[in-house]
Amino acid sequence: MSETKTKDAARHKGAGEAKPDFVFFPGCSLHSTAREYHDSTVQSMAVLGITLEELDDWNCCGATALSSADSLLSYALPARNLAMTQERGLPMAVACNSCFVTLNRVNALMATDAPYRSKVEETLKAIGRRLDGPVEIRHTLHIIYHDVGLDRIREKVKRRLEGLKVAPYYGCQIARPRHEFSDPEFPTEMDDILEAIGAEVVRYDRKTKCCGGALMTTKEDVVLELNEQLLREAQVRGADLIAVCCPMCQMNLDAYQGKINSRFGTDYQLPVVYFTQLLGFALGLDEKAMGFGRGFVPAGKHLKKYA
Amino acid sequence: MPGPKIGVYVCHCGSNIAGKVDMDALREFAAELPDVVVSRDYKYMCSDPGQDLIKADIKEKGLERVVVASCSPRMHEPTFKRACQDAGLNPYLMEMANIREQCSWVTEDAEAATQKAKALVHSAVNKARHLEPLEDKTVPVDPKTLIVGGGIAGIEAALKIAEAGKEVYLVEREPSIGGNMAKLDKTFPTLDCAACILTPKMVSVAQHPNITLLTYSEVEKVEGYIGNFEVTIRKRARSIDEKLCNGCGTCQEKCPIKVPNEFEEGLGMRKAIYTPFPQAVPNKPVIDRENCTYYKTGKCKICERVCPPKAIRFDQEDEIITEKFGAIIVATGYQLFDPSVGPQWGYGRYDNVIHGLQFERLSNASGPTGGKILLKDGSEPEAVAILHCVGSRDTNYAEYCSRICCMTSVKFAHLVREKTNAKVYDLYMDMRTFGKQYEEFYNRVVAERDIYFIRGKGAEVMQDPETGKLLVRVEDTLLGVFREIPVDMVILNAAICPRPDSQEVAQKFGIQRSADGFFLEYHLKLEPMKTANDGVFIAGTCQAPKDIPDTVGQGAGAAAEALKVVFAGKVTVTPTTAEVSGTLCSGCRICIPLCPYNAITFDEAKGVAQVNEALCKGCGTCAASCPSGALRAKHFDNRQLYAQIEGVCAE
Amino acid sequence: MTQAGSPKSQAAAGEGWEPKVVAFLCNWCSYTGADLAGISRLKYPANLRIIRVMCSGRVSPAFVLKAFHEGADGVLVGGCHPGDCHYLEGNYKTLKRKLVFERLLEQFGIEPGRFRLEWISGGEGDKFARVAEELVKAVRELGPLGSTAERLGRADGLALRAEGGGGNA
Amino acid sequence: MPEAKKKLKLALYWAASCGGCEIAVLDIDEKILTVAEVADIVLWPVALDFKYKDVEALADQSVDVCLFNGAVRNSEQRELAELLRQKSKVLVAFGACACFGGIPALANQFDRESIFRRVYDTTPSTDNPGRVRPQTKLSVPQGDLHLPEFYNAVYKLDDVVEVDYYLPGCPPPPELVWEAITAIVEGKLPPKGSTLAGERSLCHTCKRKKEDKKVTAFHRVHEFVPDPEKCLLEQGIICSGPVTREGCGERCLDANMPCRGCFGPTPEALEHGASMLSAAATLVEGKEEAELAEVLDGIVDPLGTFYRFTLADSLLRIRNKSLGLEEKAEEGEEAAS
Amino acid sequence: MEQAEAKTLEVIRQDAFDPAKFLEELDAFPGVDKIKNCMQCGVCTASCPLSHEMKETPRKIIEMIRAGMRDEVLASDTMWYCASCYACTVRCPQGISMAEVMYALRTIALRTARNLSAAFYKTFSDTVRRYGRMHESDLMIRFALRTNPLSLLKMGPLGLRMLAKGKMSLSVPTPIRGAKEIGKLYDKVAELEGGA
Repeated sequence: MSETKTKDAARHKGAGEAKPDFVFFPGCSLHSTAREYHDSTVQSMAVLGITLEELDDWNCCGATALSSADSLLSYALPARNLAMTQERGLPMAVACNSCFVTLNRVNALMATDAPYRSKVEETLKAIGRRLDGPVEIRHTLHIIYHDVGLDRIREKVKRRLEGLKVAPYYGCQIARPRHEFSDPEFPTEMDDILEAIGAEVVRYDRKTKCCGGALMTTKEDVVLELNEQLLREAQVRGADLIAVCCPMCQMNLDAYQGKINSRFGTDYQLPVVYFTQLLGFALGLDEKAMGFGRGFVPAGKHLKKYA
Repeated sequence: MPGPKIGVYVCHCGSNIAGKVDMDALREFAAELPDVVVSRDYKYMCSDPGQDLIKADIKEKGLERVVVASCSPRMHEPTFKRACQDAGLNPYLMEMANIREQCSWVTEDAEAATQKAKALVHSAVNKARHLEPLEDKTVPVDPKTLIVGGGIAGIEAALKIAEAGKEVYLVEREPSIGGNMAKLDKTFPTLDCAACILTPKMVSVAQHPNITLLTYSEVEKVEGYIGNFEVTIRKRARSIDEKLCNGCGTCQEKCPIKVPNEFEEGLGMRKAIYTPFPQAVPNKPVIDRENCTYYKTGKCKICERVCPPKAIRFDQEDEIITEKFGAIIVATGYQLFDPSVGPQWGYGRYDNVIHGLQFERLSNASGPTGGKILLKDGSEPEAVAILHCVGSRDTNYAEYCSRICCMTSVKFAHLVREKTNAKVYDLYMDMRTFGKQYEEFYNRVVAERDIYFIRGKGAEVMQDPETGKLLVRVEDTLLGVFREIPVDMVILNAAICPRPDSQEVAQKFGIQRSADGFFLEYHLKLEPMKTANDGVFIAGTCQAPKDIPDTVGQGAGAAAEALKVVFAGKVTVTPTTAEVSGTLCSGCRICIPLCPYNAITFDEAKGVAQVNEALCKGCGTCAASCPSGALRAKHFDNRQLYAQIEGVCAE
Repeated sequence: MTQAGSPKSQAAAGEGWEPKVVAFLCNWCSYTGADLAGISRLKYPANLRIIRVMCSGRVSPAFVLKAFHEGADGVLVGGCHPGDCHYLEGNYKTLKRKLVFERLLEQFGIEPGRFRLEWISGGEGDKFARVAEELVKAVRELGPLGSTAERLGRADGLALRAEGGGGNA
Repeated sequence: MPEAKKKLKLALYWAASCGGCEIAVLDIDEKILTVAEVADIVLWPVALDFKYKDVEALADQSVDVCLFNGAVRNSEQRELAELLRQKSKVLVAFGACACFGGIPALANQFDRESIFRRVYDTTPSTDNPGRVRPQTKLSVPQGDLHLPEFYNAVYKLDDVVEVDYYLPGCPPPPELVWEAITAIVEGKLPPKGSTLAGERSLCHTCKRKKEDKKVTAFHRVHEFVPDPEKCLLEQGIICSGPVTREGCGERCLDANMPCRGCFGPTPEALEHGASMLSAAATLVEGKEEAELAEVLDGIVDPLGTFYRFTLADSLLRIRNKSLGLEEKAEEGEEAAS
Repeated sequence: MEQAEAKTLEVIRQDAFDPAKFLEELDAFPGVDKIKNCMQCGVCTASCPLSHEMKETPRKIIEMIRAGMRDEVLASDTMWYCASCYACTVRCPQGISMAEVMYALRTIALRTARNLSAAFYKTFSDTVRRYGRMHESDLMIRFALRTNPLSLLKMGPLGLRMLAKGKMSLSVPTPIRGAKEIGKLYDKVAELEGGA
């Protein structure tokens, strides 16, 4: 319980041992569809002095899909990752909103003494693991904002992205249902980070409106509508591109942009990149390494002038 | 040796206690306890026949102690004390067992409840055995009353007391009295304008010989107790000589500094020297030293130059007033919930999302738009949405119902229609028209053209990025359909909240707050004006959200409470104080710094501590720290409490 | 004082055991809060029995020991929130005593869960009910403590003739 | 003292105590001879060789006065207490141990098992491979050998027999001893059950200057040399004077040492330890819990400090957990360490 | 008209439903509570990005739950539209976690449901059991095979572009080392659920 509180990443340092700051839980997407998110996150955080150590032999958190399929399993599966993190004795860093919400869901249960909790603990016992109390789980966006801080970022910026108009899109599962971000509906952390690297953040009222997530598979038609609205506001507000912090959002807005254009007779050409890609790029990391090429809508033309 | 004769009286309280606790078992149990000579049960012990049972036994059976097992002593202790006294038994020889609030009402299982009741009765009987007679003492009462807060509640209370011929001090923090009501436009359900009914009262406050009005002032310290409060008041420097100033207003015209006017809820401006509004009482300006150029740079002094009677006093200093009062009425009012706390409502993000008081100012003839309902760009709205329960009835913000918003919304709907041609959408959860003529008023307005009542809580206000229109999202719950309503103006009827400094104020006056942060009345139903601090009363919205009629009523009620104190001329103070045994005290002096009332002093001659019973409030803290047991808390002494502990543990 | 091996101590050992919790509540805040719990018809275990004092500052640590001595399994002391004390600072005195007293209890082998100091205002009926619920639950899990006589009976089977300490009052 | 008068029969017994009380009797110096003149000593194990059977042989009530020092720690001491009660007209609890358990009663923080583990197993100096423990009975060819039963708790004398008078102190000061003896000899005794000392607390006779009772930090005696003129409490040293019976002659205070409470609580004190604890804790100024805790942590070992002589006279008497069965072992350990 | 009446009659015939039982069933899920406190304000509906698609709005579902209309609730499409964005949850004036309610309803429904969504969630679960992790390509292919193999063709173009971008791979995924543990976890859960 107690070890889940302190927010100072530097605490592990100085104590002599070169212990990493966080156990990093990438989640399935960051190993497949969102590799660029993975790389840009790890690399830019390294530049900012935060070392992540990937959780060994982690398993899928189950996402919201499992929560819908089997309640107990949807707690037990992520619980294994938390148990292993607790064994490692470090706080956990997560970049994927969906994993973030799912893992935190277990944390919430572990903070109570609900009978259901013991049920989950029993399943862990079956695989010879235990989890006592919640684990500190931090979203990488939160870490970069609070533990690194805007000043440190400003110092380290090599390429100020002056004049780049960015719509900050947080998605839903990062600031909800919990409240550690500045606001569950209008968080500002990403805005501030983007401004710190020189970008111009456009007003974006839909910053936490839902992209439909996994429903793209089962309810494509309506989910395309949602994404059209998201793209429209970004367009109207004059954004060059959309910055995101969730693989699901990125996939829906980017990979399906073509489909949206043909469905609604629009012609959006809005690159959808991870905020860490912009951050890393601004910190002077190689454009290639940041994987801008992996997006369906090319972002290159907006970045040329800074390279 | 045999103990004193004890009588035990078990009350059914109708079915309130008897419904859960086995009366016969309890009565018989009590009868078996040592020294108990009579044990009875009765339907209502507090009724006359009930009390007569006790009186008769005292007289006929020569009872020396009485134990009543019934409701909380906070309810009927005085009743039964009186009964004993009437029958010639010292009232402090009566002890109560609280088997209602703390037993029958809080216990599911009847058997457990009976068992607990036995323990409580045993405890009370044990204590009673060791009780000793005590005599009440009386002290004189200062005839003045202090009223804190010059809103309608405070004004009403002040006038009532003054008219009863007693002296009143009315202290108001702002430059003028009037409070929130002074900001309102029309008032439901009769639609007469707030100023028309309030201003006359404000004026008579200023003129009444029995009322000392201290505006721009704050209470700093409250000491003493009922009948004898000693209060320190800071009268902030107005920077003008009130006797000379004739309120001509020239200074305000000429002052070059403009700042947002708090009274206009940020919609209008005022000068650095100002009266908050035209009908202000007193109608004398103050200089806002934060913003005045002279105080910032040492230059300007325009007001001084233009003032005909030369009333400006830049060097004026705060005045500290200390006065004695017999009673205090706290009527510090409410603070509107800040809707920007919930960004989903768009307040603070979109120009034309405003809250209730702002609308009142817009609609008020003396307001910033001269009573026109206009958008920020000066144009007239084509559609207006009114949201109920913004912050109210919402466990994320304020769980309680603010009571007035339903009627205010209905009033707003009417006013918008009266002054514009806009369509009105009123989004409500429940329409609560609880007051006299409220339902009738609602029925009138609901029939008006282009007013649409939609049952559903306004969840969110968005803006159409293209048209710039405000989109209000709501479910029409009666149809079960989601609606997105395009409007130009949104009025958020925000919750009535405790003032941000209510904690501090509560501590200052020794009163408590309920979980919602409002001041706590002594009894929710039967003592709505009294507080835990004897002689301090509360009135108006500082106690709970209220409409004007209820506020006025409670103001008058508080006045009656205060008058009760000052007319009585004397108050009885509890004899349950601490005392020092001269033969046991060894003069270690540990107790002396413990007393917050400095009631304990050291008698150098005798070498022992002594208690000044006039100052002692009987908290007993000193007794708990006296190592040798020389300090005794009367009515709660070690022997009595040990006996109680043995009693509760025995069952 | 009950002799060792009395029916009481058997009950304590046996199945039918119900925890006894004594609550010392200050008249102005926590006692009022307890009344409010009643007025609001909140339910909490009947195991908790209330003794009214004017101020939590009146509660000598010896009262708490006396309760345990008499066979209480848990003790609650309720006072006004810091700053809200009807007698200005009685509750701070209680806090000071508690800070040393809880260590003494520890040395007497009384588990921390058996003694609780809580600030409960007159408006917090729900909090009072919750605290009562929690405390009784905790004590139930800790099991019976037994009066001093019972515990000494268990120790050496001696039936004592004289009261300890408390004899004074 | 009149010769004619038949000599008093006097018994002195030494139970669970250090023996200081025996010395205290000798401390009345030459007066001891006067005692010899007026009294025949029928039992005094420390000085003269008697056998229990000699005492058993005495007729009931034939001993005029029995000065019983020491607490009751084992079955033998209990038997003797009962025997002497039976034989004596007047039984005096002599010294803090007999009156309140005294120092030996501090062992009530541990039960028999943990004490034995400590004494017979875990102390560094112990060499006891066979883990031999005292047995109450041992059969050898010559017959059965018996040892008294070691109790789980230490008891004050009046826990096991009725006591007529209490003469507190560790040890009782010679003046009081002599006063007591003369009172007995002259038959000028106060009502039974009285304590042969003052009624007020020690502060009454303490000559130190008492001013403002406020403490900002607590100190232990070895940390600094306190001002001999000022109240020790006001200097942050825990002194049990305010709760302890007067009559000792303030030997400790004169030696610039605080009162430890060997005279036991005043008649109206609720509890020797808890009452002093309550007083001491409230001497601290301040309202911030953290700060208060810091200052009050300066009171180390509250039980040992406030109940040094009176644990067997306290409400709780004996550590609860040490009576729990299974946790015994580690309780003993933890407490011993 | 008649019909309407007949229908209402049916609805108000209390013996047709057992509200308490249904509420108990839901209470067993962690995070599902306070349903009885719902004020029917509709904030959930109005905060939901997809409520306009639903036959019954979330608010109405709560009321149906309270009426004990178990079959009707489980037959509704409401919960299948929930994208778990928690907008309703953070705004609910009574602190009801609508998202958790939706999870619970889906879980109950899945025990019997035979629809596209059901198939997806089942497939997902299987994939995770097999590899310990999720693999879009594998998931998509199995999902398609389970539901409508032709849809594979529809997915074709996007799928190919994903391959091209390296966002998808056809290589047979390798299970994590702890795959056995995952299996055990599934079994234990099955056991406990069965027990429950």
